[in-house]
Amino acid sequence: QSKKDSVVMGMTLEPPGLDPTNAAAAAIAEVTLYNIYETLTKINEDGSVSPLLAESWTASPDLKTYTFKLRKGVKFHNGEPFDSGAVKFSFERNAAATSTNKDRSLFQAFEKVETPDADTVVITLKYSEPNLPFLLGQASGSIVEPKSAATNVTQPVGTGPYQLGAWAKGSSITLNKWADYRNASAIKLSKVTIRFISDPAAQAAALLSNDVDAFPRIATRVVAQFKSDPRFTVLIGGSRAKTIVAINHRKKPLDDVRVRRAILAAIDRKALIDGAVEGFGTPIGSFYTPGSLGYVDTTGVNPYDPEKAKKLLSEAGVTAPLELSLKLPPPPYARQGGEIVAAQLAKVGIVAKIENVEWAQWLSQVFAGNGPHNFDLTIVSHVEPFDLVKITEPDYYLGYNNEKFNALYKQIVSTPEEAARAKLLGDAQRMLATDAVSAYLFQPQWPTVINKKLKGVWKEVPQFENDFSAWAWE
Amino acid sequence: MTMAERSDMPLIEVENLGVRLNTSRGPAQAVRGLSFSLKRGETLGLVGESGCGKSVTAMSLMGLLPDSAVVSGSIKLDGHELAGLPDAEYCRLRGNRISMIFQEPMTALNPMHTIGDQVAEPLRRHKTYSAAQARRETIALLDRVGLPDPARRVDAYPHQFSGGQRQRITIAMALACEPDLLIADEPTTALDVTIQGQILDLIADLVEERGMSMILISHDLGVIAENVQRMMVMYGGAVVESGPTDEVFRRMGHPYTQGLFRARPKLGARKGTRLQTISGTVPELADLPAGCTFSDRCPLVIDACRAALPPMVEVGPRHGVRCIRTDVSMAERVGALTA
Amino acid sequence: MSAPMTIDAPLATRPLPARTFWRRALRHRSFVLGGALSLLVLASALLSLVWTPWSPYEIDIASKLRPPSAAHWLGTDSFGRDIVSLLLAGARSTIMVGIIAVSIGLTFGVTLGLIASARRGWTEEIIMRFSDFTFAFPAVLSAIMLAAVAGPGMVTSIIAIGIFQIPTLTRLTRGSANAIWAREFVLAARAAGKGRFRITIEHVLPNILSILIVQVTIQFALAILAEAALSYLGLGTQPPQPSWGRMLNDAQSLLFQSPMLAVYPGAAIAVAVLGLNLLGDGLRDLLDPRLARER
Amino acid sequence: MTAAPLLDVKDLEQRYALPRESLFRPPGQVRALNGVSVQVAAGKSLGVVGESGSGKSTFARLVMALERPTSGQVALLGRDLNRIPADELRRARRDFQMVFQDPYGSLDPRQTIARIVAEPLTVLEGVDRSTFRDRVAAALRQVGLRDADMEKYPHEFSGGQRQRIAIARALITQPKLIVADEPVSALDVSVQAQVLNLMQDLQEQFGLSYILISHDLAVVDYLCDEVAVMYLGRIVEQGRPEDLFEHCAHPYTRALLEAVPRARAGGTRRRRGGQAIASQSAATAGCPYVARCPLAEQHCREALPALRKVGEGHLAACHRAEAVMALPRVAMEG
Amino acid sequence: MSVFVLRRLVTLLATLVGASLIIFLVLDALPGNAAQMLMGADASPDAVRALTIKLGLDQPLAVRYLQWIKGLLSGDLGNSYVYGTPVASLIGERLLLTVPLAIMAMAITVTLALSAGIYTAANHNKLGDVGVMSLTQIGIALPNFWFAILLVLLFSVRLQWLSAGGFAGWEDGIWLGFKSLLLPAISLAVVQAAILARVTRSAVLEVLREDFVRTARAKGLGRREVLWSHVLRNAMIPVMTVMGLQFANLLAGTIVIENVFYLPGLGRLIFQSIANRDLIVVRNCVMLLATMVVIVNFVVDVLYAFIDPRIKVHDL
Ligand SMILES: Nc1ncnc2c1ncn2[C@@H]1O[C@H](COP(=O)(O)OP(=O)(O)OP(=O)(O)O)[C@@H](O)[C@H]1O
Ligand SMILES: Nc1ncnc2c1ncn2[C@@H]1O[C@H](COP(=O)(O)OP(=O)(O)OP(=O)(O)O)[C@@H](O)[C@H]1O
Ligand SMILES: [Mg+2]
Ligand SMILES: [Mg+2]
Repeated sequence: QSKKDSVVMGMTLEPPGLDPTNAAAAAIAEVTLYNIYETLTKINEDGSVSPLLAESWTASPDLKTYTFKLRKGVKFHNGEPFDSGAVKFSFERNAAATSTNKDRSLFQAFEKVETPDADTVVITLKYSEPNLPFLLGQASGSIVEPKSAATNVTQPVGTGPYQLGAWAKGSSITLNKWADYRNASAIKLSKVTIRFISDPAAQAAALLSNDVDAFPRIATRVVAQFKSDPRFTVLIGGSRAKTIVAINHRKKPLDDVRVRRAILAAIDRKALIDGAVEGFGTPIGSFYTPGSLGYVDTTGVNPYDPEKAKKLLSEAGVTAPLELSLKLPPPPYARQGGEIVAAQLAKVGIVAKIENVEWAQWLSQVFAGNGPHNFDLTIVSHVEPFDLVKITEPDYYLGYNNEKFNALYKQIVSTPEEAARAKLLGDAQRMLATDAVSAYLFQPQWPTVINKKLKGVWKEVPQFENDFSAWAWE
Repeated sequence: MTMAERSDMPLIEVENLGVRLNTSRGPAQAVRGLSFSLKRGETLGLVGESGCGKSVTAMSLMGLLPDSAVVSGSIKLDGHELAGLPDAEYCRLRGNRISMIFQEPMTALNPMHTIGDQVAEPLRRHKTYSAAQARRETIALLDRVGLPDPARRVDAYPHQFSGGQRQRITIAMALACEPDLLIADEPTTALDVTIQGQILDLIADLVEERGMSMILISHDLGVIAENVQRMMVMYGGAVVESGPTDEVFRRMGHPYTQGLFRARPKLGARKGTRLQTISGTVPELADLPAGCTFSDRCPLVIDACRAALPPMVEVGPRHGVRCIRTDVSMAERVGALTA
Repeated sequence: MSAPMTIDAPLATRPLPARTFWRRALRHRSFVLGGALSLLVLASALLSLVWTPWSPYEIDIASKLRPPSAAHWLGTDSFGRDIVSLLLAGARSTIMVGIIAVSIGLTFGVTLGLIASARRGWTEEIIMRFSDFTFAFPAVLSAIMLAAVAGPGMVTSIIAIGIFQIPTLTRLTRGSANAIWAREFVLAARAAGKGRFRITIEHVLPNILSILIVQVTIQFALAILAEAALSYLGLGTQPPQPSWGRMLNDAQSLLFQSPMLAVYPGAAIAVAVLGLNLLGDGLRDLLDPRLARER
Repeated sequence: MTAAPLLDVKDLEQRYALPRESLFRPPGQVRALNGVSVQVAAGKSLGVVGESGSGKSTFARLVMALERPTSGQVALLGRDLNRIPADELRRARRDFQMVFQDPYGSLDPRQTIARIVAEPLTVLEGVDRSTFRDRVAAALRQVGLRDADMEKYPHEFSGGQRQRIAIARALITQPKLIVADEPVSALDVSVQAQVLNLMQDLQEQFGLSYILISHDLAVVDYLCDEVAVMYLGRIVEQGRPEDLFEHCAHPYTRALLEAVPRARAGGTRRRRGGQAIASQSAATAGCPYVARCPLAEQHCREALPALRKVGEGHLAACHRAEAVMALPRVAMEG
Repeated sequence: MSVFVLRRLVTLLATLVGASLIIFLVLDALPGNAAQMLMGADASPDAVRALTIKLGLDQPLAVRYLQWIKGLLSGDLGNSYVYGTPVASLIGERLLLTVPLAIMAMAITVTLALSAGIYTAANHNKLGDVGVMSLTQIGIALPNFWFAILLVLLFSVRLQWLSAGGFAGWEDGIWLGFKSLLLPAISLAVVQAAILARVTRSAVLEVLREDFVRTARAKGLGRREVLWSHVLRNAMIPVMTVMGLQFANLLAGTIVIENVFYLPGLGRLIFQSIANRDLIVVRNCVMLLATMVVIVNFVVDVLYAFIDPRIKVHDL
């Protein structure tokens, strides 16, 4: 029997197009990042940053200027050479007024992008950014080729080891190994097929019937049975995501910290994690995940205590029952978690009326920066790493707008030394926890189920990505 | 068996036929104690009001009663017992040796098949004709029953024909295999008099030509009078009078036969005359009166009538009447005729 | 014996048609079985209003996915809720969706069908094309669109299912009403001077009623299944209100782990639909004039 | 002759369009009635006989104002039924009612007898409930049914009784004219006799007029003062029954008479030649009966015969009426 | 051309125009828009605005409607907001699955239903009749998505004969595509077949009561021959009506089964496109569905005329 060199991977959602620089969907990154497109840096399994298209880099002491040395002899799929011009083009394209890049604000913070020679890029920022190498390892920083950039949505051209083979819309995407890849011999799989399966039972069935060899971020509901099945390996990885019950500070009486604390005290995180994600989560007490720089455990700030919750409510002068809306977007963590949250809140006299909404509705009604922010409570998982900055934005959906916190955040980003920054980050976490800005629930763990014989699949997933270059059959 | 012997032997012999049906009101005796025999070339008429069991009798001869029906007595065709014959064997007889023309020409034909196919069906089945042969024969048959331009119209569908034409088509179908016995169940009830005349002509011609035996069912005394040699009058499932047609019309013995005869409006009976009616209504099969089935409506009824079903009384040559008061009724009959 | 009695007896002592109907009905096997099953569902729904063994709303994660026991006769679901209680309370939404959706379908479908057959011509043509068009929106599709506008929920799904019922009932009504319009007693009514409206109300409608009743039981069953399908897509009844469709949806993802979880609501739906179908079959037989000709 | 007739029908024509098969050709037509004129005097009855499809029922529907004629007029007591406004027509309906052929089909199976019989009343006037019942009861009694029957349903009655109910419905408004389209052809001989007797009694009692449609000559003969024979949408012969049946002047009438089977001893059958049925849609120049007529001449093929007087109150539309009348009488029964 | 066909065409067009208006307005009422969806949660408002303008979503309602209709008439359905590819090809790909799936499901439905219906009618009130009819009762009562998962459990997980879902496409051979549609087709068909079997049975029983059946028997045909040669065709009219409705339903209403088997069908395209607010796709899909259903109904009416010689197309 010849050695298998192809893999079928399952994915919950289909990407809407294949250009990660102009649309936000995580599914785009899951298909393209490090496979079709490459970035200057690569974020590794453990969250560390290593060279990719950039061989090395240096930062100025104020963390405002970064100089990247590019890898030589790299070509795009269409034969065009990769050089500093492509990098400059990509970054400026992302910053343009018409850009729809999800991290446009980051690229707009670039004061200038200089290309002293073909393999050197110098980036000067408007403010100091300690995490720039990490941030440029995200899919939004993918380097594209100027001539083909416009058609990347359907005919992606990058420098990665794989090329788009076929895309049967609604069904599957096939990636074929690119023979001219600079390190082609190290790439084991010549073909990767990605199938889109959203129904949890169908996900399990596809694995069980050997239709699919690997399923990253599979629905937590179906994982249990694979743990005991010798044909499969179950990998449980952490994430940088934070699942929270967001509270709208703009609504009365939610502007009262006692009411928010009461909400937090009413929620039993442990039960919720068990019920909503089958235990695949680590409790968090603030908007920050374990394993990140300066993490402190704040879960004890607002512990589960229904009696206290009732007391807090009456202190705040709220007459029970307090009726609140709870808007739930489609993912299971929200829908199932919402049911549990509602039941737990009910016990302390808060009636949370569940309203299931689509993402489109959620975005426009709850989240949109200029939107009506029409909600009391909602459950959502924030997957962006390092997104404390959002809380400082004045029209962020939470409506927290605390000057003290904003000042603290300014201080954090302008502190180059890690230790000092870590301490300040700890303060920020504590401030968010004490103010009960949101009901912080858990950091989700992302289970991946793979065929036992498949090796090289990452356990930890710091961001949405599947690095096929490391995958191989035993 | 020589030819002479055969023609002397009755073709069909029915002995004490009884049919029990499952109606919505419980089991009912639809036919009781019916006996007759018919030689080749003989014709027999069956008269009676609607619901008296004429069609059920015909169906029992054809073996086409519903599964739930219970048949007693015997039916012999050429000496072979038909009652209880397996369906497969009966199928070989139906349409071949016994065939039937049905009451309703409008519904007796399958609306989805061409008339040619329908007429050819018995030929292809019983005579195993080829398609071409059957078609030729079908055209000839349709021509024979007087359907205009049969060669062109064999491929037409029933709805493209008038009622009279449809009835001819069913006749062609029944005659296709030159049966020994033809049962015509009210072949003209649905038609107007001019077409009725044509159809009856046609049947009579065929009976004469081919020496078939025929049972003609009708509730029109006029039709019976003109078309059959012998007749039986049925009431409530039983034969109440039977005999040669002329004899019966000359001397009607049963009060029911007389009533039927008197009740019909006669051409030339001018305005102002009253029709004589039979009082009461036709009883439901499921609750027929005890004794004589006509006793409830009979003007001559006496207690003895209700005691038991009266026996057949011979009142003339081969003329029987199932009535114990023929003395009175037949005396009265004289008066009735002159009225 | 009974003949003289019926002549002079006051009208009231004559057995009413209704009573003879019930007498025959009670002897009809599938009617009785269907009726019993339907009553069972109805009784569960009513019972759940006053009593369920456990609260169908209370979540107890610690005791989730328990096998059947003395405390929880059929075990617990993934949130630790008692299955029996959920089944009882779920009957309520199921019946509600069924009744309201079918009522919507009946009201519009029958009205349109009657108008089409009373007016014929272009009116009929337009109504029938309109009904074709409506038919292009299966309940699921209209529910998705409606949910996107008005948010998902019981009301949305009821309306979507109701709309989907309209064309079927329109077609059926028009077809059978046309047959009634061809009957001689309608001509008699016209000769008596009645207009189309009166004929429709007084003659056509009563005569197609039995056909409609039978169809309604079928439509009811379809509505229950549609509600289940919508719940599967998350568009049906919303939490915390229990419904069989939601239970099924919930169980679907745990099918490999706790298969029985999907069996209970599946069986409940089957029982309800089965009951209604048998009831419909029975009604058809009972209302068939060929079988009902009993004096 | 002098008094205005109860019913006056003039030049009634009715055409039905066949379904259109082509956009560019005019749709085909069925000429169901081709200019029928007839008068019925109060208290007198008209019988209409004819072959199936000759337009008898169409004639009945037009007289009942259930359809609008293509041309011609129907006047009842001097009022043209097709000109008067709808509500006046509705009120006028009390004067003319209809009895249908099918005693099973013409009664709504889901209504009680009381409702069925009261039907013409409910439309006509705001009668209150008690007089309502009284009138229904009276009508039922007139046709020989009992008050107790009011709450029953049609299926509880026999065919003859049902036809009585239908007659009661027609009688309840005390009409002057009853149009009966084959009222007895679906009934058994004995029941038929009961119904015919009843109709005759009612006529004597109330001075009704009937338009009686039938294909049974004997029935018409029994009940009517005058008979019209229709053939392909035309009246081909009209007159008193005794004149018509004893000295028929149209070959079609004669064919009808000859075809009637005689119920008597020694009845032998008379052979008739095969006859084609003429088309209704093609308008031919000559006599429509010419194809079936044993006496047809060249003239018959060329000119349409008009209805003309052949005797006292006896009209016929035949060029050779005299020749037909000269033929030997058709033997009558009894 | 027959007047009937013309009249049908005119009303058909009018229906579609009305339909297009309703569809457009309903979809426009959906909250949220494609730009927002594409940009995701963390996008900046002006980036979203930029995309809105790029997609032309800022134009007034009437202009967009007319643009759409103009596009429809000229055969240009525009590009999907989400995929960026032409809507026509997007829908075309889905039809390659949806139409064969509908046909397969219908074929299975008809085979099962007719055999069961005829068998039970021929054995009316016998044991076989009662047995098969009980089965159909259960068949009607099964939620089809639930049944689908059971099929997957058996045939894909346990026996591993067929894949658990997905669509293999037709390029790698008809057989592969066929195989991948087998389970979905069966799960769609079983419930429908149960309904159709009942319709068939009662239609056949109805026809068996007709006079011409007796005529055929009187010609010497056995019960079975009568059933096949005389009864069936007559029973087809009511059966066809239901079949037409079911087929229309298969074109439009298989979203749930497509979900269970992760098939790229039209239903799921609509479902996803609504979620993504890719309204240009939704509009055109729904329009196509409406057209197809109206056409299926028309075809059924014409088929009546083929089956029943009494019906001519012009008097439908
Ligand atoms: N299949 C059946 N099941 C139950 N009862 C039946 C069946 N067929 C006939 N009958 C009943 O048997 C009786 C005799 O019916 P039959 O058809 O023989 O009457 P008929 O003399 O032919 O009347 P008609 O002149 O109306 O044809 C009727 O009361 C009828 O209702
Ligand atoms: N609504 C209609 N549309 C088209 N043709 C019609 C219509 N009504 C009647 N006809 C045709 O008009 C002719 C006369 O029909 P009518 O019913 O008046 O005949 P009839 O003398 O009553 O026949 P029957 O004795 O069979 O009842 C027939 O050829 C019939 O087909
Ligand atoms: Mg009969
Ligand atoms: Mg008529």
